[in-house]
Amino acid sequence: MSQFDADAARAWVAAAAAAVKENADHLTQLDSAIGDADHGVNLNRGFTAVTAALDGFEADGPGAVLVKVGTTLISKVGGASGPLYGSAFRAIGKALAGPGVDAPTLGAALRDGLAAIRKLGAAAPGDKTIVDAWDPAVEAWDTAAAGGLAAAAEAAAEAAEAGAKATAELQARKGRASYLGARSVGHQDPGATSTALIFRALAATVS
Amino acid sequence: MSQFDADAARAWVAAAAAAVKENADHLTQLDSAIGDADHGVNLNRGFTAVTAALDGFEADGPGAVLVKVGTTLISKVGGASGPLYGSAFRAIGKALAGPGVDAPTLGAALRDGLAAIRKLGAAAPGDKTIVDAWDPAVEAWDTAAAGGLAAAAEAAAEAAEAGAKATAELQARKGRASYLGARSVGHQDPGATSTALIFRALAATVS
Amino acid sequence: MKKFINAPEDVVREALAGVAAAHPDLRVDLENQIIVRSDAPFSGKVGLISGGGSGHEPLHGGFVGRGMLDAAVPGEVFTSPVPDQILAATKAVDGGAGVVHIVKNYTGDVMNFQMAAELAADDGITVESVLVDDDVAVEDSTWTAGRRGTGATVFVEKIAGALADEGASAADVAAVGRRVNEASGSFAVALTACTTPAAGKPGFDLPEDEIEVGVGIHGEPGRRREKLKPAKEIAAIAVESILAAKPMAGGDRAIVMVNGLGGTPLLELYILYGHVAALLADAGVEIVHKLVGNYITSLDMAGMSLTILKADDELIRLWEAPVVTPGLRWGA
Amino acid sequence: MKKFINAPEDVVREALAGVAAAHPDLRVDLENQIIVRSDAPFSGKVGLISGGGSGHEPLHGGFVGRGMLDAAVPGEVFTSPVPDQILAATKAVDGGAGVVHIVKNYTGDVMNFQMAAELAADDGITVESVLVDDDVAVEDSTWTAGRRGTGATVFVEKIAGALADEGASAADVAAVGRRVNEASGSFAVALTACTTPAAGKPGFDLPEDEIEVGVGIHGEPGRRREKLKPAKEIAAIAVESILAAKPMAGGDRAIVMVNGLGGTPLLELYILYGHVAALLADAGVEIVHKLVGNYITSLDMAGMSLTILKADDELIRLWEAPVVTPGLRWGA
Ligand SMILES: Nc1ncnc2c1ncn2[C@@H]1O[C@H](COP(=O)(O)OP(=O)(O)O)[C@@H](O)[C@H]1O
Ligand SMILES: Nc1ncnc2c1ncn2[C@@H]1O[C@H](COP(=O)(O)OP(=O)(O)O)[C@@H](O)[C@H]1O
Ligand SMILES: [Mg+2]
Ligand SMILES: [Mg+2]
Ligand SMILES: [Mg+2]
Ligand SMILES: [Mg+2]
Repeated sequence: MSQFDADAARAWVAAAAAAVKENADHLTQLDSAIGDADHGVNLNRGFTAVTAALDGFEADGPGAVLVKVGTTLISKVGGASGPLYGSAFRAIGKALAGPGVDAPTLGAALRDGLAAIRKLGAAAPGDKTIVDAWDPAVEAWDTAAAGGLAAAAEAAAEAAEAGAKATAELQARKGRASYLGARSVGHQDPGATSTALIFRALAATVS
Repeated sequence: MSQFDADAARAWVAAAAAAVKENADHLTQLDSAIGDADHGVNLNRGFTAVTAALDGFEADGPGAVLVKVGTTLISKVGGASGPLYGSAFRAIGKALAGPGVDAPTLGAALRDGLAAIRKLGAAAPGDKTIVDAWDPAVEAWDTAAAGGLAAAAEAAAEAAEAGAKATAELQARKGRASYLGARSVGHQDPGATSTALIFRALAATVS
Repeated sequence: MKKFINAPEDVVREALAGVAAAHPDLRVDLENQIIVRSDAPFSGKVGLISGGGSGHEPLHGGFVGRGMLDAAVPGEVFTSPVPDQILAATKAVDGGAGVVHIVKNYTGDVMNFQMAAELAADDGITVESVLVDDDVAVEDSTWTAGRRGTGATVFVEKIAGALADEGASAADVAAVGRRVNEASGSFAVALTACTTPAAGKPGFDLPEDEIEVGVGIHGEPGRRREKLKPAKEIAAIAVESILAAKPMAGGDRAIVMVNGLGGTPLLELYILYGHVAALLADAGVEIVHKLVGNYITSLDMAGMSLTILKADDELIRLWEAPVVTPGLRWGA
Repeated sequence: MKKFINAPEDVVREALAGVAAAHPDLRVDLENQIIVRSDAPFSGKVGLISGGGSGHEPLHGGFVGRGMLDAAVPGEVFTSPVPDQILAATKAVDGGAGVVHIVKNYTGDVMNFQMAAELAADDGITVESVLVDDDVAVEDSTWTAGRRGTGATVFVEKIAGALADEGASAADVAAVGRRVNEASGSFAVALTACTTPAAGKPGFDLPEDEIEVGVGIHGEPGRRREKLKPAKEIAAIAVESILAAKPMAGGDRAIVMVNGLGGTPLLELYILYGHVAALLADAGVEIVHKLVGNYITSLDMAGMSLTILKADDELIRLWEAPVVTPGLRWGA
């Protein structure tokens, strides 16, 4: 795939929705350890609504699809992850003009998504949040972008997965897990884990 | 022992109090199965108060001691067993005139105790209550009374124990266990069990 | 067992000390273990008292105050109070017009209140007793100690309290109480057993997928067990059981209580109430008033009870009358 | 998991249907999932709304009514509501004098209310926000998302609601709300974890002899575990933690809430209240008002929270003002 178009965006979201559904219990269990046991339920509710919202939705390019995804997540998920993922998808979508984009352009859009997350949540890398998977993912994407969509997305997915895994060592400083102080160490962050799922879904879509 | 006097009455009550204390958990567990898990606690609270009430209490005969026991049980136990045992001891005490009584007289008094229980609680033999231990006990006492206090009390204790054991087969028709209907079958009645303890304490005292 | 207590034997006494600290409108007599309106007795007004084992809070202490009880007599946990306490409360609220005892139908309660009433009569106080036996889960009263007194107690205390406030005689206050009891039915379902402080472990073992149907409020097991069911079916079991014992017809009016047994969240009670309201609407019954919350509990038991009172104009008027107690308050 | 529910995903919607059936004074918008006073909006009166995840009942829906909230916005269980709901509630209560949002300090709540406030501003509605962050168990706010909003929310809703009723401006209503929050501290202790319908099992494992000290109301584990202790010591931990963070001096006056987290009997809350009252008396603090009961819960969690508000004449006057809601009612 050389261009990321509306169909690719739909395929990505469908793959992400399937991954979230399949891993919903796991995400909720992770959230149970250091949060309030709802992350999988939240995202699954959101992506189920997204799937319904995209059904029959007319879009002239990937941007419109992803803005719709973001808006739907914001109005269906709630909690911390709803506004964060919702704003991220809206920012990605807004950055994608035209019927299709190449790897560097999608990389820049994903970076806009990260910026939206950081602006809203004020989390820095190392705070044990979504940022700890998303930030290395966009870094890896940029480095690999010259190799095209498949290579960039694979690199990003691997980086997101590594980043998510590494959150286990961290002490949370943002979100609900932060209340645990040092007791949050040893548990992988649910939000970083769902971010890795979303990047893995993208890699599977554009491969 | 040929005469049951005030000291014997005190000794009986002390032995009963000790037996109740030692078996309090067991009685409560029995009550847990078919009632509300308080029979041991109730009687233990009552006999603890009785012990305190008799300390320094001047009595001219066993009657006064046992009336005091009954009054104290009524004002400290509550529940079904408080009024029943309290009235029984009051009736026994009231039937004992003078400084000491023989086996037939004590037997008649114990029968008055049974009458008080039956009048207040309206339970018949076979209803799975205190009556199912107390009734065979007084029957056995009367049969053995000619042999003296020790023989009568031993016979009564054995009959009370057998009666208590036999309540396991019965379906309760009075008290809290009656709500269980057929589900009360298979469990020994707590009140009949405590009655057996009280008669065993008497046998140990006069032997 | 995990509870916010110090020692099992001190639970009731210490809770009463807390009630005393929390409610200056109530006079707590720690020695006699009774809770009395601090402005009682009222000359010429019938004194209304109720009592029973502790562990059912806010019943009865939470219902002492204007328009409801003049005094409450809490026994030890799940153990009826003793005659001395009941007598002390009776004397404390007697304003010369007699005293009405509201007694739940349990062997222990009946005996102890009966003894107290006799002692009060010796002291020249007229006592009328209202026996509450609304629990339709107990079916054949010839083979049992009779139906248990449960949720209708709240209705009897409220409505009799309102009539007492209007200056009615002891006989009339008792009569309206009996009428409320007669017109009420209750049914309870437990998800878990409760743990008394003294026993230290649950009163019965209930497997993870079973419920106790027709449970009592003292941890007495119910009449049968069933598999866990959706809220909608549990509501239907309760409604149908009550209507079978206390039939209602289309056009009848009802006061309804969906009550939590202590460990059940309000969220679940509202789900149940929604189903109860729909079922009664289907039966053509109009719910004129309702309570949804914890009113008569069974310590920490997860469970619910439903009480339905078939009401008429007088009962509705008395229900609506002002009440100012820690547990129930409106109109003032 | 045993609960009176039908399906985990329907819990909030079905409970709202029950609320609608139970409280004709409230208008329940099932589509937007909001609870609004049926007589709102009031021209010229500030609209007061609050919301957050469900599972804390009676908070917030039980506090909608005269003298308290104009609307409540319940999210899914333990999940903050979404901006659309909050916006719908904001519009429903706007009487032209602006709307005040009472927001508990959790990342999700803050973000979603913030987004709704921006959307409302686009629609020309002025929104003031009061952030409640009273949970002193969260110590170093530079390393965390900051103190959580818990029990003080009830105080903020009551007192800001009373000032809104008096016709004050949105800025003044928000200011008094912030003042209440600033003057309040809360601390919670859990004996058991709660079970969300979606998770189906307890949020954390707590051994039979341990307690979770400084627990959150969403099943978030606390900051540390300790061995089970007598009620008296637990009360002391809570009082000392709060006074360390929000010092009070002899002669100060307080409004106090001993709150049950959902699975704890009232009997135990009164035992705790007795100890709290004694401890504050020792510190020379006068308790002028108090609540003992379930006001902000955590589903079926066995546990307690203590909230202490250092009150002045204005706050006490506003506390005493009439309130008519399902969960809190007096003076009318
Ligand atoms: N300020 C923040 N910035 C970025 N991510 C955050 C922030 N706060 C929380 N998160 C992420 O949100 C996840 C939790 O999401 P979720 O459980 O759906 O919401 P909630 O915490 O409201 O229950 C956390 O695991 C974390 O990765
Ligand atoms: N009507 C009755 N007549 C005789 N004994 C009774 C009657 N009702 C109950 N009992 C006895 O009382 C015992 C229970 O006593 P206890 O647990 O102390 O009181 P409660 O049932 O009030 O909790 C039963 O096991 C039974 O033996
Ligand atoms: Mg969460
Ligand atoms: Mg018992
Ligand atoms: Mg009992
Ligand atoms: Mg959440």
